[in-house]
Amino acid sequence: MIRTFIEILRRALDEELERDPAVHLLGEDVAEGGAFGVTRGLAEKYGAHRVRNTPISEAAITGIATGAALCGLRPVLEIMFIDFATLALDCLVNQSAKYRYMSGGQLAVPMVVRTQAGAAGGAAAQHSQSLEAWFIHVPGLVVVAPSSPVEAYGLLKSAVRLGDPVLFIEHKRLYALKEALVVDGELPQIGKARVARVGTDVTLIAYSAMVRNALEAADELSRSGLSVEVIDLRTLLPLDMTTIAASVSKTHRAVIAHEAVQNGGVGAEISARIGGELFDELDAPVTRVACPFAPIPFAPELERALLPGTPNIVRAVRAVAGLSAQSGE
Amino acid sequence: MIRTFIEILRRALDEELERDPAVHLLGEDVAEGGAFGVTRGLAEKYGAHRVRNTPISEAAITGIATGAALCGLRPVLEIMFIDFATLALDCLVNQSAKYRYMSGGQLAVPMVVRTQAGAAGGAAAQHSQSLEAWFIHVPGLVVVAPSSPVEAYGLLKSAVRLGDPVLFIEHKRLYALKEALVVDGELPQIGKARVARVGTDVTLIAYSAMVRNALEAADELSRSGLSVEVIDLRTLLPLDMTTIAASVSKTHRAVIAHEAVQNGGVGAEISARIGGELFDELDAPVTRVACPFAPIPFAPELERALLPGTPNIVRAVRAVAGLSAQSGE
Amino acid sequence: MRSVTDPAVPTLADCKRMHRSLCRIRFFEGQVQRFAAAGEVPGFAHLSTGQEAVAVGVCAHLTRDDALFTSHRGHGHALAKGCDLQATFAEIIGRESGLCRGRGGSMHLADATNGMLGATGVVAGNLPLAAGAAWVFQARGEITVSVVFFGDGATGAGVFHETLNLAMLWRLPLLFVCENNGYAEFTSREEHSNVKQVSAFAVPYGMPARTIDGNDLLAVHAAAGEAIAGLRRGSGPYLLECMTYRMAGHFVGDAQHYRSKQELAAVKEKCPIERMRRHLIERGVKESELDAIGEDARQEVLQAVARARAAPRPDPATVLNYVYSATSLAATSGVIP
Amino acid sequence: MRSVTDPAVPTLADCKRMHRSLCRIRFFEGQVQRFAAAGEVPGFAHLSTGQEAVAVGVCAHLTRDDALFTSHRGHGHALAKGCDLQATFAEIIGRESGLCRGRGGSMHLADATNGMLGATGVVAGNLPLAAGAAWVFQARGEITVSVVFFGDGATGAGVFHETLNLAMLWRLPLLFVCENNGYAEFTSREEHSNVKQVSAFAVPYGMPARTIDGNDLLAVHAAAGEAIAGLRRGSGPYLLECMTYRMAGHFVGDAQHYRSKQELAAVKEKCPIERMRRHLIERGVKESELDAIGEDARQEVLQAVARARAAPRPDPATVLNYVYSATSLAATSGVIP
Ligand SMILES: Cc1ncc(C[n+]2csc(CCOP(=O)(O)OP(=O)(O)O)c2C)c(N)n1
Ligand SMILES: Cc1ncc(C[n+]2csc(CCOP(=O)(O)OP(=O)(O)O)c2C)c(N)n1
Ligand SMILES: [Mg+2]
Ligand SMILES: [Mg+2]
Repeated sequence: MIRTFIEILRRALDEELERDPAVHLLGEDVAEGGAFGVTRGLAEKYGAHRVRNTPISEAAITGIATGAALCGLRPVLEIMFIDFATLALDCLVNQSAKYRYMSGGQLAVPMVVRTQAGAAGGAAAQHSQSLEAWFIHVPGLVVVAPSSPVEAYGLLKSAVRLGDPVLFIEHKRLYALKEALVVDGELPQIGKARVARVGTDVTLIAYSAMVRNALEAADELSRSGLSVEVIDLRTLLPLDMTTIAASVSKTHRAVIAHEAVQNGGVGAEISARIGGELFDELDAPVTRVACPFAPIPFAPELERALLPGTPNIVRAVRAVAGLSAQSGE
Repeated sequence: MIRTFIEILRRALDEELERDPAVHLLGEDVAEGGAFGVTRGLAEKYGAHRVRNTPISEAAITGIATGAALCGLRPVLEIMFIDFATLALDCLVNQSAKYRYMSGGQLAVPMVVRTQAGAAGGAAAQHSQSLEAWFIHVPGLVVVAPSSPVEAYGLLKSAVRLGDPVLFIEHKRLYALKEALVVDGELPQIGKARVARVGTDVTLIAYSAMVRNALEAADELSRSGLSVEVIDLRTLLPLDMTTIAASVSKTHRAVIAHEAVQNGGVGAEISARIGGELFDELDAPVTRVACPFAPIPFAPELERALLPGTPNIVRAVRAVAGLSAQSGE
Repeated sequence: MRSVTDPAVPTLADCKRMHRSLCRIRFFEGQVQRFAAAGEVPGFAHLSTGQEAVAVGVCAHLTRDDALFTSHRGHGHALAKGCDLQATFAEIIGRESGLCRGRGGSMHLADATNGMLGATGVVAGNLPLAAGAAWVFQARGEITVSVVFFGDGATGAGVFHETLNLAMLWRLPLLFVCENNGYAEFTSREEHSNVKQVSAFAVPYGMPARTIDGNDLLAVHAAAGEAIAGLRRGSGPYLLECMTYRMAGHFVGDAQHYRSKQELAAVKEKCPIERMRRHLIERGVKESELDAIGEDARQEVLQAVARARAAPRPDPATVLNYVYSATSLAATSGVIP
Repeated sequence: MRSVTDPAVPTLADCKRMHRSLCRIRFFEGQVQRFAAAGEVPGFAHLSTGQEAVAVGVCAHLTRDDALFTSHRGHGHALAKGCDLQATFAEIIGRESGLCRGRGGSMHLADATNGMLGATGVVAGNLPLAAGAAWVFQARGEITVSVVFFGDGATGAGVFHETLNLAMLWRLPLLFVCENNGYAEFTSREEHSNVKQVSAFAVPYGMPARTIDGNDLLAVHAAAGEAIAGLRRGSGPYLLECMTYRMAGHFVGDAQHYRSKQELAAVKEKCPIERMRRHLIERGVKESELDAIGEDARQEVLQAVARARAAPRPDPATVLNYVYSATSLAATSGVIP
């Protein structure tokens, strides 16, 4: 049946709690459902002991999840906004990500850090960031960014079962989104991208909420006769270059779209990989569609002006395909 | 006269403390000279009040420096290892970097965060990282990474006089390095790169300690008749694309070298910019020389095996120039 | 150093003025709630309804030179510190005439000219910044002080404790004002900590601290006056815990499932405005005069809100302004990065 | 739940055994110092010389099932918890036979099979991890406990306070052991905090805490025994502050300008080994027997060190091992990223 992104996340967590007694949830207000209601009802079902409220102590709760993972639990920690992952970073980067390596393979940290990111509706500078690029720069971490409710369902369950610390990024713009969930038992493999739309002229790479804009843009561009292949990365670390290479070798043109600021963003890495590994395949410069270099402003018209959207993608793809900026000429 | 990197940093700080009473130093053990002796003697000269020891409270001291900067001080904060900047990140990213923007231009945070980075001598996973890439992804910050004692002198003084929060990254491998300091009064402009060696065949871009390896490589390659232009970026944010573009338009080949892990590193952004803006100029793929994707191991032979060095650069440049990997054939 | 005079007991006139500020904040938050519900307030709006006495009682002792930092729940603090009604409301609805030209919003109110140095959306995030401001005043030998407002939930954050330690170690002129409203979002104090009174956290540091009834304006005024006079005399930091109650939800739209009917019913007795009203009547002030004061404040708010709503929206073309200083931009011909 | 027996007063045999462990650690650190000076120890080596009694007195009450976490100054803790001498020294000089195959080094000792769950180079970094381990034991209804060693400087870090709050709120079986040696690097306790006794930080939380003479092995043994028995009974966390003294520099090579001649001269009286020796002699043990115990421990250390130094170095070709689990690598045919 039709479910929102939030409901489908809840179902995935519910099923994992049911499946494996080692799975525990913790975070601020999670027993009350969390700030966005994702965990609503789970404390009642599994006990306040397995769905545990915490104080506002991002550093300590990340450490607690890490220590618990070392001892055999499978903690799923909620960091309410990725903006506050800054407070969890010491533990995530210096401890969680490095434990396996520093211990010479003796110890592992199988945990998931669910967090919520992106700009929408005037959440402003400290509640709207897209900081995933920091985490793909950290050996030992896995970074997942689902693009839809159905994607989130499988990816979250796979993340909970993985043996490494996973940052699972949920975009606030997707939370209210509804989809029909058909469970076929097959869980997606972390590290594999998905071709969301097959095309031949330009490869359009996106992740998280931007995949929807990419598909919108592809639709619109098809009307000007342009066949765009859309890749939903799903996992940002590890990056699935195999899928990207297969597509770019076919289209010889690539555009990368994300909401994070362009400078030092995930798009930079992907562009560098394509430019470095597929140089002879390229008929046009790899182009990035991303946020200009500024904090997210509060006023709606400023937020709108800053954030990249479908029109930016359409323009970029047309340029890469050698068409004039205006469509339908 | 000849001075070490540490002595020259001390002199720059001494002169700035002398010049402007608003300049204050703070950090762990700074009154004792700090872990590396950079600030030795300054507390005796300017008082424990202007060169202030702090507890091990990276979050609070970064906030204190930020609040002090808001009220007219020019704080120079020392974060002993960039690995611990993780603990300062919330304030740096959510407050210091955004204050000017969030206040609509009313308030500014003119401060310098001096920190020490890089791998050397078995400092291991938590004391060896190169995390500059995180900071170039944050609008509002300025990131400086000097490549030599003389460079550090001018860049640090310029940083102290700037109106924005600056992350000033000192590589531990450079600390003992000696150079003659000739003060001509002209301070370098933050945001301008430097052509460290003129060449015609390949553009080799580096920063911090890696500039020395780049120059070494250029020397060696000149013996195989290859003329390499070496660019010392000096400032990673803002990035001086003008200097890069001028060079690449001449050489049509670019290699970027840094110590940080390649994935999501600063080299990704530079490669993406070159590939995007100078596509038609390129005769070869932009190549990155960087650290493979692992934490820094403790054992010397593992550390050596992991870290990129002059031979890696030589190989990369030769490949980009279309020469066989082995030199002197 | 200017000599510091002890805070005078408020005269009847002072009390009426302060009562008026309470009403002003209450009506202001009412308007925020109203227009938030109507979709005119972007983002998250956290109301200070029910906590007005803390803002008014503390700020009564501050000049515009004194620094004030606050949290996500800072509308009342900004108004009490002297921020313009129109500019504050305009900021909250994202207009160019707003305190921060519409760039900051409800959680990032700042007004440099009034010593309102900023609100933050990061719980406990402003505590060390307030210490930094206090450090500057101390370094300059000024009698100016720094004040930071924060909630009880902020005591779970490590930086609160780091700042207590530094403030005491450096003897900073910093007033910590905790508005203990018993909740952090939807979670009650008991689930956040074993420590009932926030003032207890000051004890290990030997920092003077008090817990008072934060809904009693006169109690807040007296305690804050004494604490701030001490700060101005250089006696070091002080932690003032004000027990209060958030009469509205955590943010506009919070369904408050976590609160029982009885609890919500009991709200009215707690109301600091009702209590101040009773106090003034006991001192012989006529109901009618109080109604007039309230009505006058209401009109002032309504007019400011009307002006704010009529104010121009920011020009999208200016979205990249205010990111860097001119000096930083110089080298790059204005293009960063 | 197994029943918990009260810790017995150590017999003379126990005391001799513990005296031997003190000597073992002292000689071990001596070897680290020696080979560090000779350039055979990469990185920073922080010695626990002078602080041995805390490690031995606390770990005497732990089984290998109990979890132990420590700091950058953890050699003694690792040995007291049962880590192999050769493997520990081999780790510190970066050999493949080291506890962590030479990947971790002095600041990152870990030995899963002995419940030594890790040291960290981040001050206070391991406190919440220890709480996480305690949470697991509690969740499983085990009588196992978690112990974390940290220095007095760690109390400046916010996460220490966050962890105190959580440990008490959740009543975790967690023993906080602070080795208060009066210094954080080159800066004395007075310059770090206004709070003299670290145990004072436990008070607001209502957490039981004690400050004891950490150089008196029997005092440590008694206090730790009582605290740990309480933890096993489910009475919640405990903070034990052990006053001690770092007889060596902060790290090997520290010139210690910050310490006066007199202070350094006074070190010998503080020495926990001298004191234990005096105690045993008072109890009638012969000097010669104690010398023999010391010599025996010394030989054991020397042989282990010799084996470690003869052990093979890690193969550079394996440098990318142990970064990810097999499942994470599966999708990417072993190439990450
Ligand atoms: C570091 C951080 N973590 C989490 C949040 C989400 N959050 C916003 S307000 C709040 C509760 C704050 O409670 P309290 O400090 O008591 O202030 P109150 O809302 O009661 O005024 C939380 C958890 C945040 N803003 N910052
Ligand atoms: C977060 C962090 N900040 C700074 C440092 C650098 N540092 C290493 S040890 C040390 C002093 C620690 O003092 P204490 O906790 O008392 O332990 P001790 O060395 O006295 O055993 C410092 C500041 C660090 N390792 N981690
Ligand atoms: Mg509260
Ligand atoms: Mg110490």
